[in-house]
Amino acid sequence: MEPLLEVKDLYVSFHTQAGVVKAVRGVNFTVNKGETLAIVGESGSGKSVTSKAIMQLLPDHSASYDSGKILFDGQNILEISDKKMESIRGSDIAMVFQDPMTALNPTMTIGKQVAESVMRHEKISKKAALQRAIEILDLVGIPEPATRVNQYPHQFSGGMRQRVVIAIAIACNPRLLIADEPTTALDVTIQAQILDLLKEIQRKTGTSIILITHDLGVVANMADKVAVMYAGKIVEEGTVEEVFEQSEHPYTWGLLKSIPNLEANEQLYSIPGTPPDLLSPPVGDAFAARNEFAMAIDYEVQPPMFAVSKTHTAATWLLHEKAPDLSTVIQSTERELERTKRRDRKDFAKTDSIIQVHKLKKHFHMSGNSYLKAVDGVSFDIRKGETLGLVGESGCGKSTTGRTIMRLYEPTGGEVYFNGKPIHGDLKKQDENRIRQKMQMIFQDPYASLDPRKKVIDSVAEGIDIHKLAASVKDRRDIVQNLLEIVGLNKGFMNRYPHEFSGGQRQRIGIARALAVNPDVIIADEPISALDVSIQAQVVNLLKDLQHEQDLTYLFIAHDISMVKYISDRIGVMYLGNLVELAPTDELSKEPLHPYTQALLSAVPTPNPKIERGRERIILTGDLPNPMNPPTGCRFRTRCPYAMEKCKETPIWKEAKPNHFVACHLIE
Amino acid sequence: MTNTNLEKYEVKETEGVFREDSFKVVGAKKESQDTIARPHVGILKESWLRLTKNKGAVVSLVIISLLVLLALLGPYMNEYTYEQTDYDKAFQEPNGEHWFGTDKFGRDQWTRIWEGTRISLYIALLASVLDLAIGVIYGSISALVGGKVDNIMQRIIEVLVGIPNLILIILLIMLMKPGIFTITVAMVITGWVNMARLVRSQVFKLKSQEFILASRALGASNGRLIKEHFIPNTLGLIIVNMMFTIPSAIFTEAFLSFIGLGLQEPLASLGVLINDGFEGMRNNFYLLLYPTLVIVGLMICFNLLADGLRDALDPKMRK
Amino acid sequence: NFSDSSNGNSDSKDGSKDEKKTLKLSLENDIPDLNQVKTTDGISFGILNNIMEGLYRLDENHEAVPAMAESVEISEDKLTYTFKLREGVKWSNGDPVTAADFRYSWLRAIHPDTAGSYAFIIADYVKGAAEFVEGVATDSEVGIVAEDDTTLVVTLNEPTPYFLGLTAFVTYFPLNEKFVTEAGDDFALTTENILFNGPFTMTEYDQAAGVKLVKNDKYWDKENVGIDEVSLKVIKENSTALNLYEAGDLDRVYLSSSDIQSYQDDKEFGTESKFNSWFVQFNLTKAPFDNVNIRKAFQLGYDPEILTAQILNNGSTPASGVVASGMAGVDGKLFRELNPDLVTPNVEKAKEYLAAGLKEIGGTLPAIEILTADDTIAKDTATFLQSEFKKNLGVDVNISTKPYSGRLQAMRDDAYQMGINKWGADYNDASTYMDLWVGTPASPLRGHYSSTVYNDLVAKSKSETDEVKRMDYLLEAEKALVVDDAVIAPLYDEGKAFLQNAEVTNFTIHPYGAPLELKYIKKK
Amino acid sequence: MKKFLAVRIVNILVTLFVIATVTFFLMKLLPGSPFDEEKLAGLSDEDRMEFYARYGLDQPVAVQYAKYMGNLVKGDLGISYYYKGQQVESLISSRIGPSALLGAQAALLGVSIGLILGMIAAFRHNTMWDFFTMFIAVIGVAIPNFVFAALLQYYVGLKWGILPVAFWESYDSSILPTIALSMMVIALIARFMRNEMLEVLQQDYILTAKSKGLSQMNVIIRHTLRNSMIPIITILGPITVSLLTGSLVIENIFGVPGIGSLFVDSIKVNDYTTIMGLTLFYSAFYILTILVVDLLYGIVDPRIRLTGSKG
Ligand SMILES: Nc1ncnc2c1ncn2[C@@H]1O[C@H](COP(=O)(O)OP(=O)(O)OP(=O)(O)O)[C@@H](O)[C@H]1O
Ligand SMILES: Nc1ncnc2c1ncn2[C@@H]1O[C@H](COP(=O)(O)OP(=O)(O)OP(=O)(O)O)[C@@H](O)[C@H]1O
Ligand SMILES: [Mg+2]
Ligand SMILES: [Mg+2]
Repeated sequence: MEPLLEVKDLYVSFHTQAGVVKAVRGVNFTVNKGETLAIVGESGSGKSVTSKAIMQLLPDHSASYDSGKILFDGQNILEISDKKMESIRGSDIAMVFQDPMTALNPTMTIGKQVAESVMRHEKISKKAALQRAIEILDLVGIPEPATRVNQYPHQFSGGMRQRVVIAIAIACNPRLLIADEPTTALDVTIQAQILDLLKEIQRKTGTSIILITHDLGVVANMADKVAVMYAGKIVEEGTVEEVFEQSEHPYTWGLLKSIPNLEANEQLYSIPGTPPDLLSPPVGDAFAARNEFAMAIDYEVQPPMFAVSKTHTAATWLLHEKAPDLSTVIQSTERELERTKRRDRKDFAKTDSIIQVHKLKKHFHMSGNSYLKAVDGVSFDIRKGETLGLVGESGCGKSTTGRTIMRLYEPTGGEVYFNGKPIHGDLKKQDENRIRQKMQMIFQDPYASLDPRKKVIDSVAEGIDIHKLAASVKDRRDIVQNLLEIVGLNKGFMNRYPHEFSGGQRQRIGIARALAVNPDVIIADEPISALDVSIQAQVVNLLKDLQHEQDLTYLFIAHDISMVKYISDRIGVMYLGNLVELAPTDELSKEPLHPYTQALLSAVPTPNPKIERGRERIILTGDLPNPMNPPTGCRFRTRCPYAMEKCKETPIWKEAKPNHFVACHLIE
Repeated sequence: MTNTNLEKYEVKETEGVFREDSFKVVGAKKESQDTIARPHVGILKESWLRLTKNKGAVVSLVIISLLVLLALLGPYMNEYTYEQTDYDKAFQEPNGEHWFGTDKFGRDQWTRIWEGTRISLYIALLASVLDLAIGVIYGSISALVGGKVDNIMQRIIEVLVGIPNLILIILLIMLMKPGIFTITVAMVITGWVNMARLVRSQVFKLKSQEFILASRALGASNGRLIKEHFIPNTLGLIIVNMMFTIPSAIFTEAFLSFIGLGLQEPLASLGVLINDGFEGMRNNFYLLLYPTLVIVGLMICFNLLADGLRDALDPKMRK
Repeated sequence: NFSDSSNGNSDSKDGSKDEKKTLKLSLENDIPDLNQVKTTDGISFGILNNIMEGLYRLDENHEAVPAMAESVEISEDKLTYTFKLREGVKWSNGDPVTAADFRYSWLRAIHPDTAGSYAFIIADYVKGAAEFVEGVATDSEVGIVAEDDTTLVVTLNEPTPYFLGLTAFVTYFPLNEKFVTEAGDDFALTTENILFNGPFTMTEYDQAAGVKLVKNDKYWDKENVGIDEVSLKVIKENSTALNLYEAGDLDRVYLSSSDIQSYQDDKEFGTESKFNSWFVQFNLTKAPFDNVNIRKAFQLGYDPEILTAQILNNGSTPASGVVASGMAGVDGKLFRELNPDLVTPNVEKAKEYLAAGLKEIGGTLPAIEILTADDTIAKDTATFLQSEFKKNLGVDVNISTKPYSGRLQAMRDDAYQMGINKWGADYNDASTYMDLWVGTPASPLRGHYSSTVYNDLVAKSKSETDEVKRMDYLLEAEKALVVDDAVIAPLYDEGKAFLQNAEVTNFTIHPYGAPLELKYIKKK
Repeated sequence: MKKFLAVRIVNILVTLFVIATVTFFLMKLLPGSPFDEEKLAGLSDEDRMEFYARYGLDQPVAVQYAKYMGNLVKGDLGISYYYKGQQVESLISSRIGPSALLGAQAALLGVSIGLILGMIAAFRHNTMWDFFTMFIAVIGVAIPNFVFAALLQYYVGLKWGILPVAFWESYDSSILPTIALSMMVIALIARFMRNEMLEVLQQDYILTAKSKGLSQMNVIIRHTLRNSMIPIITILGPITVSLLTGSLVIENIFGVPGIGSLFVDSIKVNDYTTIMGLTLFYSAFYILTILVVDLLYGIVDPRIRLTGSKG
């Protein structure tokens, strides 16, 4: 196989006021033609920075390439002219950026944004380029692409935007596609579509793909090779099977161990400690401080890459010939490793509800007389101390439901009660204030939800300031420090600004902010989507512990069904503004009643390459119908494999079994 | 396990790298990374630190301080006072006795210019304060509350702009004595309108952003939103706009003085001196040149400083 | 919409013999109105004076000489004037100019429906006119009779020795009734809607841009009109006019005081003066100027010579009384020659007066403010006075600047202590000034001055038929006003400095009435 | 959209009505009258009132107001007191031409140069380019435009003889005043553009644009321009109004028969009808510009939606 891209000993650092952040510290990898390399690793380990370095898109004024080479087709990208680089971008190397919400120009039509790239590299007419754009959009599964090309990004849901970003990247059949968390924002069904699409493209055009993701299931599904990054270095590289089954680096072990087991009922494992601050990376192995098998040398000398096989390398002194045989060591630490038994799921059926939502509606006024019915008559209650999971396709109204409960949107109709008292409509100032402290929200888009001009300490402490929870400046700082530690961030991050963080780090800042006011209820909108599994586990454990200690109640909105299943006591499934099924977690996973729920569950990828390769799943055809003009009757009927004549009537919300609600004509 | 080193990543096994106990498992270290990398400094102090790294801004700050000092002390640096006339010495080019020459009354320009700078600096300060105290607040509230309130507030601005200023100003002369105070009142009436509209447009843009929602969710009041989020995020624009309000206020003052509302002879501001100098620019160019130089100097420094400030307050701009 | 007039420059370049003689002048402001009965401003007057003509016209020496009229007979009691019109005088449309045209125009000027603010200049003199204005008399009762096409008989209230000069004034110009009625509301708004009988006709007219005049070939005296074409363009900015002059685009330009210095020795430099007297009006009812000694102190406490020579430097001449120095007196002597040196600056005496006055008012002066308009000359004058009072009398005076109408209003509202004021003569006789202070009742605008002695003198001058005696009364009146009562403090007679193309000669600016006179100009 | 426009038009009419009313009463408080008061000074108070009566100015202000508004509804702005006999409508329309031409040219020139300078400064942030551009921008506001005008006139017109010194005779006459007028616009636009561009350049979608391989130029033109436009449009509104309605000083300096000095003059001479006419003209123009600006917001940034009353 011919190498297409070789990254050799790449060092990248950021010059910030506090000092030099050494984000990438000697990264080496090779991507061959037609191959998919997955990069996984700690959030903040330098995955995005590395990929931006390949694109030469790091901010000029603060980033510096300290040493190393990036050879693309034998040509060192770091040395070629701007002009040359421009012609490589888009046509030879294309990239899908991590954050789809901000990656599209808000004032340019989708069609133009896609066509632009085609026009730049293929020198074809505007009209032809637009035609191509429509084809590509169709390819990535945007419904009615011919009309959609004239719309603007804000008229697209998050998932659709993600697909547009992918469309832009693949528009010119690049030889290398770098996809930075391409499916993080997507629900599992669409994720499955996208991954299939990428594979399809690869098969047709022989594109090489660098896939950055924290979802090991996706890795198992897609990748040929995996590189594991930690603290700016690649610590292990090998074929999927090698990494998943014979991993050598303790960090990889930790990662794999952190994956929630769909069936298991125990506390999630997470790697203890916090990742190192890259301002002053440790001298030896960066992972040493969190590595229970660390040896003295790990604190002194950086380990080299040891070859395990032709394709498998790992950077850990454990592979040195003088290293002790781990089997003995593992024995001695067995006790520590042993996973604590998870608490049993409580039966919340009899508990009082803390939040009651009754026929909640939120319609957004569009132009003229048209309304977008984002939430259209949703009723459920959340009981004290429970976790209610909310899942559903992107754009189905999960966030809107959460936000309307939070009083961030004025409901169009329906009622919301908190502890039995209505909290919809006008409230007295003090009541409002009280609710604001009692109910908190973790926002879906971590970057956008942080004021770019505020330091982390001030963002996190905002609630503390508002509700005057800190006695002194020092007190305030201590609280923030403590919170950062809780969410697995370095205390030193306190004085940094949001743009200086990686996606996952930002998400944790958002969590810390919500926790700061000691709320009773937290509406967590995708709180862990951008985190690597270990930190996901850490956060989930944290949420669980807090719930246990403080009797917290969660509304947990997420795409990642396995995580939702793990954390939730009950799960609600939404489709196009309606709740279609609501049941206790175990019941739902064992016996999903609604066809949509069934499809959703089947699409969840598992972090096992062997299973993933051969798996069949129910792939829903078509896209989410236009929420401005939803189908009559059962809204799912346009995509339902079992749709029948009767489905043209609106199904009623009924309790099919005790505590198991569903709205489907199939269930009588 | 086959522990073979790849040639590519060869370790130099030099003497001393490995010790006896190098490969003894010692386990994780809990406290090893608990260092706070960046000392906590207040946002103001940090911005100040960043500002001082900007050469242009520092030089500007020094020059502004110098000009302010001259405005305070300049008039006392020679024996003339600003109103002292000497008809035999009218229209003297700058010389050893009159450093900036004399005007048609034989008054010492040096003294008059620094006296005038003092007044113009006051006007600049006033304009900035108005911009900030009324314009920014008005604009933010209008955009933030939105709906009917916004509608009414915008109509009020339209009415204020629509009524001819000059009429109001002449009426003011009738009502009160001309002077600094009257100028102040005249400027209060409409001096802040542009700022209000600009801030409003910006706040509209920011209003629906996620981080504002996040702050709302935490229970932030409108006042807090304005103070903590809208103003900091609009600051670039505010500063840029102020760089226009200031000179235009200085010249508005000159115009007001010219039609008798403002300063009364023999007091003069820089704007008035420039107006006067303009009349004689063909033959006594120095009368126009020096006050213009002072004002241009001041404005360039203000701008460099403001740019520095803007960058210093924008965390993304920093090096 | 650019006016498509060709540039005047090209004509002068190809020096062919019978080339048109053109003159390029500027106007300092817009032309508000060419409707002669309503207009009030100097610019409109100046244009009208050259496109129309009254019974008399002022000559190069500002004396009234017969124009539309060939001759006049004045009755013994000096109350009846019988004008004989010139044969064959014509409007620009070919119609003859008749006595009826004058009657129509004059009646129109005083008719309540059509009159403007200059109605008084007819109504004050012509018999029955005031009653006509009030509406109590019909037009047949007014002393204006057109006996035939060429004979106009005018009856006056009082002997008015300067009446012939008045007939040269714009308000006294004729109008053709038929034409005016046809033009209706559009009268005098465009070149087509106005008839000419003066030395020039107007071919272009734009209020904001200016006018173009062309020699009138129907004019009775066209042989003596030296210029074929005149353009008058609105240029409000002094420095622009100067640039244009230097570029050869103007033949004459007024200089602002700061430019005078450097052109003073040019041969193109000149000055002209107007019957425009500047003076300080004291308010006799406001402390401290209710005290005559203090008024005198302030009157003597500065030297206007310094002001005119050092600061204004524009041809203005220091004044020693209120009547403009160039104003006619009697027997070929000027008024000022008969009444010289009413006020001569004297700091010592001023201090004495001040001391005396202070004693009388009990020791201290209240805060004093001097009211002035907002134009440069007025402001400079105020600044000068302020510094002189400080220097010479040790008195601090504040300046209060107001816009034109604001100053006037403040004075009318009695809200001033002393104000810088000016008066421009409408005709060449001292009574144009002396009438102002005949306060019955006393006017705050005139400092509440009301003196029986003064009023008596002025009244006597009105009915006196003997010229010398009449003049004596007026001379006495000025003395009473300025010296005895010190109601005003004289400043200067306004002058203007200009540069003028050396090829242009006989340029005449009348010091009163309608200033601009193009008829006599010659150009090489 | 239709509803939005309808609501706005009603709003505009109400605002204009308020402006007209307030201005009318304030104007009546101005000292003096539209006549040559110095000449009228000789008259007794009684005679003066009689004189005013000929123009209906003796009546109570409220009655005058009612009459004026009555005529206004019929579209009659009345006859000027100063430019006697002139209908105010025709007075304005005869003067607006040159001002509008100059204003439009200056706006065009100023905006295009300003945009270019602003972009250069942003792209070459903290370099000599940036400094030079901002220096020009500062000069543009710190030196009053009449000084520029005078210098241009003196050198370009008189000394070098390239263009006419003044007068309004051919197209050439409009060049110098246009340049003088545009200085301020250049300065403003350049400053605001630079600021906005710096902001926009940090956005993620700029990275996306770059990742398509677009050249710097294309990134600027296609992606940053439109996104930087909101503040530019906001300030452009008032600028256009003040440019198109003429600049007193520049018109005076270049002898342009425009509308600039009319406003100031009419207030000075208490030309009531002209004041009112110009006020209404000016404010209607201003308010319409703001409406256009608001509509432009929606066009420039599709996220900003127009609604009737809710924001
Ligand atoms: N502009 C910047 N200035 C300073 N530090 C930065 C900047 N961008 C990234 N970093 C730092 O560089 C490190 C690597 O960031 P990067 O975005 O590559 O992480 P990542 O591996 O993509 O993480 P995630 O999975 O959370 O997205 C992080 O510690 C981050 O704080
Ligand atoms: N402020 C808004 N104005 C107009 N439409 C909106 C607004 N917010 C959300 N929507 C629309 O409402 C629908 C539901 O959006 P919502 O954000 O609740 O979806 P979601 O279930 O959270 O999706 P995702 O998983 O992609 O976050 C979408 O079609 C979206 O386009
Ligand atoms: Mg990343
Ligand atoms: Mg969402």
